Amino acid sequence: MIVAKRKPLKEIAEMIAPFNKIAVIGCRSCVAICLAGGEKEVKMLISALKVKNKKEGRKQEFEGLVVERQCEREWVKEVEDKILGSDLVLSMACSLGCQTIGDMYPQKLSFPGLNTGMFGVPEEQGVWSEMCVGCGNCIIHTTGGICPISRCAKSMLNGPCGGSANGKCEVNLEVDCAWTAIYDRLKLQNRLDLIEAVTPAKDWSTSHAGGRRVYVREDAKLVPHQKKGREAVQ
Amino acid sequence: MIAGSNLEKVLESGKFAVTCEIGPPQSSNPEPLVHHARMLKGVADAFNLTDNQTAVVRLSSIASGAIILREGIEPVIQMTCRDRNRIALMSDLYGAAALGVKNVLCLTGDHQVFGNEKGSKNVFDLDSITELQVFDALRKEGKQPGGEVIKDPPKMYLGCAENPFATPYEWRVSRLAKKIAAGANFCQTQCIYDMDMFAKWMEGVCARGLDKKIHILAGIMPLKTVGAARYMKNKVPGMIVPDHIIDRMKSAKDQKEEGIKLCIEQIEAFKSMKGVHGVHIMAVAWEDIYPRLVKEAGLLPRPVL
Amino acid sequence: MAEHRPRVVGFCCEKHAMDAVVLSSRSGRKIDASVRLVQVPCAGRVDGMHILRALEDGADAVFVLGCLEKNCYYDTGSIEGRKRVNYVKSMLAEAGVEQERVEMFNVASSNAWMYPEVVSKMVEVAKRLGPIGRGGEER
Amino acid sequence: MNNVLVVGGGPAGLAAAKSLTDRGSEVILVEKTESLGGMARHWTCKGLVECRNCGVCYVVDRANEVLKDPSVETLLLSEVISANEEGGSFAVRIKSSPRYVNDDCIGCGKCVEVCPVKGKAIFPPSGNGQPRLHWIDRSKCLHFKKAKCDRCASVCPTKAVDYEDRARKLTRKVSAVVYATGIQAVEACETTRLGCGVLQDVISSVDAEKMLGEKGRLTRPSDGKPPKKIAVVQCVGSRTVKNGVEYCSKFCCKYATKISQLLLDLDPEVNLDFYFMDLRTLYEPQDEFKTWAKGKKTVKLIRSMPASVSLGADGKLLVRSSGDTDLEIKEEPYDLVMLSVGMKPVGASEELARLLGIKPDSYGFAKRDEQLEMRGIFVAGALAEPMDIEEASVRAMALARRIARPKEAKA
Amino acid sequence: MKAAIQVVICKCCTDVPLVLDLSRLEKLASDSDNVVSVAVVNAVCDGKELAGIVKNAVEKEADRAVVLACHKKDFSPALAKAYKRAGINEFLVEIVNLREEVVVPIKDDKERAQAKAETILNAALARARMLTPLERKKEDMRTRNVVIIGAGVTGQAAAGAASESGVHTIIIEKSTRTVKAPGIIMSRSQVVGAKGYSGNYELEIQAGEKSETLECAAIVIASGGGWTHLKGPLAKSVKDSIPLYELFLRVRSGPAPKGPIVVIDTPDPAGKTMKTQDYAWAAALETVIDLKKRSPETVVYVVFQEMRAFGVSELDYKLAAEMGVKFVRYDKGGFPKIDQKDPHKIVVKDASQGDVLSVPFGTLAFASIPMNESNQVIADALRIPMAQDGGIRRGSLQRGPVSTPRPGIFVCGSALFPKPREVARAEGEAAGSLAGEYVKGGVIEFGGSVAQVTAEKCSACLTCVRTCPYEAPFIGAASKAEIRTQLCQGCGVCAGICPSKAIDILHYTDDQVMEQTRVILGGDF
Repeated sequence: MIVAKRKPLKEIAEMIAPFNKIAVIGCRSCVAICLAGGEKEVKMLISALKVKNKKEGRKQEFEGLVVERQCEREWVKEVEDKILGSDLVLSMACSLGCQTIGDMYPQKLSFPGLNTGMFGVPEEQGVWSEMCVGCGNCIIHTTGGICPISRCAKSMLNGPCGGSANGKCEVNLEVDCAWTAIYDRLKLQNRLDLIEAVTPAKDWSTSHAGGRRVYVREDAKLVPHQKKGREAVQ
Repeated sequence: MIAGSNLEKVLESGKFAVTCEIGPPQSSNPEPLVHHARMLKGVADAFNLTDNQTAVVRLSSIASGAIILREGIEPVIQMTCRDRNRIALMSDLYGAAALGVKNVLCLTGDHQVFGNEKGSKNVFDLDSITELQVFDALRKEGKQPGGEVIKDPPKMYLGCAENPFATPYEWRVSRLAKKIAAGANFCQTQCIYDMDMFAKWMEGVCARGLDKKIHILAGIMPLKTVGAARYMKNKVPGMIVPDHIIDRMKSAKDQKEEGIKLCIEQIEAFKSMKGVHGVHIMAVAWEDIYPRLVKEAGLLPRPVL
Repeated sequence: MAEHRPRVVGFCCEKHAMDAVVLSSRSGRKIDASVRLVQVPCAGRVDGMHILRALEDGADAVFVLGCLEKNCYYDTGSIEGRKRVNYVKSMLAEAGVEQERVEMFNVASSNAWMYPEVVSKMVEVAKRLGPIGRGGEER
Repeated sequence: MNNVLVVGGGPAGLAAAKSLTDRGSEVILVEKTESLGGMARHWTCKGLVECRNCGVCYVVDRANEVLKDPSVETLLLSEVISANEEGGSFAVRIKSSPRYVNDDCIGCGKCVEVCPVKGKAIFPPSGNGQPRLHWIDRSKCLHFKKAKCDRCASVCPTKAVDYEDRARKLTRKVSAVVYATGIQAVEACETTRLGCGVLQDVISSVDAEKMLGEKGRLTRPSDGKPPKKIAVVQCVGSRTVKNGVEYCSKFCCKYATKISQLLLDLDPEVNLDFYFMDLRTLYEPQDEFKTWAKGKKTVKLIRSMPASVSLGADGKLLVRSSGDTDLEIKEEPYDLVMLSVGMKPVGASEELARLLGIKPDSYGFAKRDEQLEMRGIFVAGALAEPMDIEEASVRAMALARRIARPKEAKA
Repeated sequence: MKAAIQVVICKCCTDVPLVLDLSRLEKLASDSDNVVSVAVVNAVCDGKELAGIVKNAVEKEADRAVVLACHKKDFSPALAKAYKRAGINEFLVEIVNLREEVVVPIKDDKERAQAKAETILNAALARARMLTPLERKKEDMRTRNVVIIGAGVTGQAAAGAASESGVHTIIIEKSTRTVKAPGIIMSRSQVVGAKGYSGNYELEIQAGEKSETLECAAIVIASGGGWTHLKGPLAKSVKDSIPLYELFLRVRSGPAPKGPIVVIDTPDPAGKTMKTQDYAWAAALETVIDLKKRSPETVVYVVFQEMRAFGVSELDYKLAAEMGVKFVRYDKGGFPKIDQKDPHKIVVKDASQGDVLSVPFGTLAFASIPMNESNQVIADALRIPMAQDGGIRRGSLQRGPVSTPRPGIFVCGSALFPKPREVARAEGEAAGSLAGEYVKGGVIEFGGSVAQVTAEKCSACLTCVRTCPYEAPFIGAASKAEIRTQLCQGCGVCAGICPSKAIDILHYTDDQVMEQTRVILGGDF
């Protein structure tokens, strides 16, 4: 899932300082699950901001909302009036949600309340770690199911580098060396031959390097004839 | 002959090669390089010029190479994948060749967090091995990975590094094999303090007959103080410094001298070690020690071929 | 207006904490009148939101009173409670509001002196720091 | 009929009463003093943030449960004066002394303030004893002398003082007797060499427990200042031939180590030296206390029995002792010395015990006795042998089951 | 339905009026919304008066009540019962502790005490308006089985005690030993899994090769300690060491143990896997004394870290010393080792004298007990917490000295930590009878103030599942969190942490708690 983290209150406060009517909008999917932008965090943020304002003798109006998935227009639409009724939207979703609102209401300001971090998994309650960078061309079937691109600091395809000591990464001794992990896993599965050969230079064109990616499913896409209202003519 | 570099000649002729490392200055002033070049003429068969080592910004390795070439000594250009994608790497390779450089050492590169530009974005489009592969394809068929075939491909003598002291140890021989397969002609190892462990690695290398396919230059780094030794042991990941070395440095009355003695003993050992075809000396910020080291190790004069 | 009277709210677990409150009272101990307790089944029920809301609604200081850790009736409740309180403290710090306004305390049913001490500690904090910002007068 | 007489309202008595009523018996609980909780009611909870399993709260909780329990008749300030065995059951006569304070008491303590008697004649229940009702000691109270003093009555906000309260004699028929008269501290003052009773700032562990339980702090009796350097001395009055008892009182190490930890929690600055012969911490087989002590710079464990405590300059206490292994004598100054006193059983030699046929050993312990139990007489708690709160409670629970079990199962 | 509140003000036998102006409280109450009746009584804890106010509530058609009195615990059961009989839901009776929270501790400042009383009354009214009726549910236990894990001293005692409550006892024993104890005994069996909740558990039992399921209502863990073989460093070098009880038997009934004899605790520097059996010393001392009595010439050493001769066994300690038993204390510095040259010599540094001894031995007995490894299997199977040292972790003492955090699962004996036989037996009996009494009734009560999920809010993030100490929440077929009400204890940890605010604790919902706080802070201080 997408893992995000609340921006420091100070930064948020500075961001929203000039505005009076603020709609704080959370999201019930990824960011709720990683305890960053669910209803609870929205409510706590508002409370904390109000306390801060109280301390500084400032007045701001907050409205807390949560949508099912902020990255989808239909869900955002449900709170349209609140958005239009506010001076500023503080999105407590990942930047996808924040941008979706921005795209839907270009005249409105939509600010990010979270820092969107990574595609990660919960290692345990309260601990998340990165597992994928979305390179658009998955090869983990050849690396024992461990992604070297996201889990190796140098995204090596023929690791481990010379900095791997005791199975840890030189860049952060807390973190496991992805390539040592790959080696151990393949050894366990008796598939070391997979990395005996040189893995050639990766084709990054499927990744962000190839420009903003747009995936299309023609069979799912609606043709103008299927569309309703103004969408049909646009 | 692939590139016809001096280093290549020495190694192919079966002589015991010597390479030394020169760190380019942290400025645009070429003087230090010129100074070293003059001082070190005839001390080694070729000199490595590091590429922003430990991610500290320095005068570019290719420019440095060109400068010492002018002084009449042979460079080994180090090229890391940290700061350049394959386009930049190839174009720099062409440029280096055009300037008369004949040896290139392919490295992945230290992560930027160790350097003085922690906020920079790394590239790592390639890693050391794919870099070798790309350069090898270029020199052989002038073929770029994108498919483009060029005229007058650069003729380069390709080197790699390997660290026998990084985990998983049992994979390190295979990794060398990969580098050979990718086109490496010579290999300069991580600096060695644990001779037994290195010997074990070499056995593995020879057992797979890799010593026939690549020239291994054993890495040596003279220690100035016991503090340096301790730092290597504790702070540098993938570096093993046995306690007896530390004790020896500690108990020595002149640690500097002891460090030098140690190096010379090591070189002696390497001379007779199966599969070791030379040494690569890295005296970081201590370049003026090279002449003495090489002399006392009985490696002078250097062959002229 | 009259000098400000400290406003302290305490979230108090029904188990040991409440017993301790009662014991302290029954052993003739006096407490400051500035404290109002809100009973919860367990310190683990307290949500950071409740604490922040209390501050928002005009509390000068808020405390959570639970069982001793490792003797919590609900096993892990008072540990959870402490974690929540610490998270709120960190938020307050980010917001530039005094952290001491929020505290977690643990007490056993047989401890008569702790509650009065908790009260005087929090009342002292409330007196020292006064209402949060000018919001104080708006009540 | 399944009535049980429980003699003694300490941990064992309470646990027994509680589990008996759980199993449907009616209980008459007779406690000599003014409140329930036994020795444990004087004791302090040893935890500040984390529980240290001292078990004190458990006793207080039980006491409250028992007081609320409709099937327990709790008689405080009472004594069993006779028990006649007749055909598998006992006719017991109980003398219940007047308290002179009724349930309206809210424990505000105004009465104590105004009581003119030196050392007072009206008292709150000691420690955490339950119920929290004050009581008057007739022998001291002036009302019952010529003076006819009634100050406490006149200030009592709830008019809870009742001089008309009268002693009562009750007779009850019970099928079994639980005898749990418990323990008392070995009088530490017998060991004057350690300054107890001579030097003000040498206190017994019982004093320490009381002080901590009341104020949550230890202070020097002499000047009321918080001590910065404390010595804890183990095995005072235990494991000794003269000035005490020969056996090991078992739980001193437990409470003393936990008190030490509490003191450090309350004030991390405090320096604490722990003098002991063997460290017999209960339920800490891996020497958790030693590990804890190692982690604290301010705590020293000294395996040695101090020879003497004497008064030094500026009111400091000088503890003479031979060091851990080296045998040279050292003298160390302290602000406060706590003597961990041992325990001795009480009540096994009382008339009632004799009537029931309970035979104490030379130390006054009354071991579990199958014959007695067949007759329906059960000895519970530390009267049987030294034990801590937890063990006393658990054993009492087990014993309650033996009482309540159907007759045929007993045979 | 519109709330109709009855307010009851208890004088707590004349306490309250001393400090508070009741008429003002009465007025405040009667002027508040939804209040249909205000009654002032002398003591709600008095049966007659209670009957009176309940009658009044019914007459005034109140559907809920706010009672200002004293400590809930002291009278709420009776109160709840009375109102319930009159058809007023027990969860709609809100109790305010006027006495211990206001009157007594603040009686010297009447004005502020009054203010506080009035605020908390208002808050209580606000809360009362929001309360909803709740029901405690009942469920029959499908069986009257009490499963006892372990057939040792403790287990047998537990079985005996439980059986007396007229329940069926089933002992699950890992070994092949057969014992005399009431009920069925399944030997060579182990509990490997459990479904359900206290009252209706379904255990998965591995009996030899075949596995079967067993329904039960309560469980007593009496797995005991592991009197197995010597572990730790010494084990490697010593071949023929025997546990203490073995020595005990040999002394009693032969073959006479070969001298010299060394009794030693477990020198395990890690101290992790082994526990020095505190009480083993009592037995050890008895044994060596017995031995000395029989053959005074045999040389006997007792090597230990800490001589835990508790209670009266201190006297044996003395006696043994007088009889010539040599006691050697070592400390963490100088763990005993086996002499490299002579495998029948122990080298140990005497901590009190400081010199190194070389002690020859013919028999080496160890007075120590490892934690039972099967504790882990049991804890995994029943999903209950363990202590770091490998014992089963006891729950809060408030639940009793032989209870796990889970109601209906009891633990006793050396499964907690090493115990002497008598204590272990006592604990077994205690746990057994508690289990028996629990099952006897045959009915489990649950529900009421428990967790409740608002499905449409739930993101199925598993936070509640991971955090709940009782594993009451689970992700149901609809991929939304659901609560196994029978497991829920109503602590609210889940509600407090749910990132989507999808869980609430009935009777302590966020709204109720925050409204109460809001009203309190709206009032005077």
